Amino acid sequence: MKPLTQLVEAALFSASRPLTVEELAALDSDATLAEVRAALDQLREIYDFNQHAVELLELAGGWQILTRPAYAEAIERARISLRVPKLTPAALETLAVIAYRQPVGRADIEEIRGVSASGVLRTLQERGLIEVVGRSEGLGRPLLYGTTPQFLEVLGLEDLSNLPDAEELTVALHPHAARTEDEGDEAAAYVPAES
Amino acid sequence: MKPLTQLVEAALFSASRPLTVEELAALDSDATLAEVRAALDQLREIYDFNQHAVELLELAGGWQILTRPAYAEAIERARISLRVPKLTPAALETLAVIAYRQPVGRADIEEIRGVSASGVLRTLQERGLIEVVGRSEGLGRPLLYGTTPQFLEVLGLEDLSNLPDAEELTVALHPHAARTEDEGDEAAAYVPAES
Amino acid sequence: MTSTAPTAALGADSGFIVELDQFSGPLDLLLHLLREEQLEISDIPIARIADQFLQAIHQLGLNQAADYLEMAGRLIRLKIQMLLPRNLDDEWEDPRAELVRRLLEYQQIKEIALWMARLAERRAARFARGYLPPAPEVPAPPLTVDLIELLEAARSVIEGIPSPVLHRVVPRPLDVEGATARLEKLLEEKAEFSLREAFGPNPDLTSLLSTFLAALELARRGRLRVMQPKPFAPIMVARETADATR
Repeated sequence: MKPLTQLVEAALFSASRPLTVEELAALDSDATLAEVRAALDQLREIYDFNQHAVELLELAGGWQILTRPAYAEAIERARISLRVPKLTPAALETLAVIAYRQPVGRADIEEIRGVSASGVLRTLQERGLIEVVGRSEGLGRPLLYGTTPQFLEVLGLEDLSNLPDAEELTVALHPHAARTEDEGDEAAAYVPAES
Repeated sequence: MKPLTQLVEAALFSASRPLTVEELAALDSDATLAEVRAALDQLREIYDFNQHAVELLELAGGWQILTRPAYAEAIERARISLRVPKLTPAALETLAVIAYRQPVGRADIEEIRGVSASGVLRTLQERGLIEVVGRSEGLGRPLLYGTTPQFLEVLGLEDLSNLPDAEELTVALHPHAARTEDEGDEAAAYVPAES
Repeated sequence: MTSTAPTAALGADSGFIVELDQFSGPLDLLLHLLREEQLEISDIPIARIADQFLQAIHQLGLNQAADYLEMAGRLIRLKIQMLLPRNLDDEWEDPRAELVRRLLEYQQIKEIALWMARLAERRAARFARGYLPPAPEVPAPPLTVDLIELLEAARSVIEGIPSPVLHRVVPRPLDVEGATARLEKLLEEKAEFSLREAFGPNPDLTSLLSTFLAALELARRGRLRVMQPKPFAPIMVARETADATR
């Protein structure tokens, strides 16, 4: 193992969240981003080749060491660690609306789901899955919500472009919006906050 | 790597504390204590032989995977080098809201500022300027934040009553004095932290 | 039409059970009724579905759930609209169109939610490292905040609050001259003192800003020096001496 690979392994072991290539590059002032990427590749290969029970995964814009799914049941049965509780259908539906329509306000979420959203929005915010990304220009300047990196982490996604059939769904979710052909699918699925 | 060694690695990695041989044996009903010890030996040898940045150590309470001390300094340095020497306007504004409204929850901070506060709250916490002071009674029992003694020190204040214009600003930072039930008055429902 | 109501699966009569249990709202219940009857979303027999919907929420004991009642009202309104005589030569606008659109949209959301649930389950089967080493003792960074900054930040937050503001900080003219005089007097008395002394007891925003501006101006003119002996220490003001030029 190269020294930089060791350093990267130590840092990933010490972090509670995925670390970006930039954060890892800060470990060694001489290391370039390309070298850090090479170290990540080496580490991933070592874990795979030596059949470790952990693997290196890219998610939420960074890298994280996680156990392979095969061991979850035994670990949970032995009461060593517990899986995170499942999200309720209400939470999942609300997340789905926000993921595809962000930035989106409470009224739109409630219109789409047909139920009040205040409780579930608060829960999702406290769990760090969504955040306020701005305010609408509309009456009363309501808050607008978007998903967080934590949302990507919980789903194990690299970024929002991994959401399925973004273009198709977005068009269907905006039945009245006239879209031009040249709009890319990612741009259509995700509108960054203006703040 | 033997299957039991893999299981032991996954369990030790996911555990938040050292695990005893007995606890590890619960992972597999067929495994004897001697087999678990052999698996631990194999794992330790793999970490040493392949020069991993982590090592398997027997501590008072059992076995634990820990990063080797040699990397601690580099990781610490990386964390520091990623720090910005000055608080951003967003951090300052959040600090101001907390200073005048404490104890206050994230949702209220975001409501007032109109943008997400999660990143900023983490920064302020890491800097030791704010801390969690309890939980609201509200839905999801959100965390409540307040300023630390270090905050007073940094500003050269003896106590919070020395904050200038306290009355005026506290009122102004409570824009929705009459709150609806879904927002809840967090201050009123303040419960001290148990720690 | 009577035997299809999903009573068995729902049991209890608490209104909350809908959100927590089988249905996540009136649209979900509607979709369920349509599926049970194998009906097309695009051509809903409103009269029938409206009756079933009412029966279902009655049986579920949902009478207190506003979201369901609102949908029930909508369905009854639609039922009446469908009964109104149509003029065949006119372009007939299907009163169900809006409901159809919402149902299709919601169906899609449900699909995505299901997909997300599967992903989340897969991810939950992977554990991150459980033990996290204590955060390293980091040497204190240089001073990053002072009272003036904090006050300005508070004001900028207040200015950004969109709803009717109950109280506005009334700006008073700064008294930089007075503060300058106060600082000069202190400089005569002492070679060095903390900026806090110059603020005086319980300073308000105006006097803080005035003092700070005065100190900066005097520093610019080479009359005093603003220092901070160590990070987080109080800001010190000292007489400028000939050799120290900064």
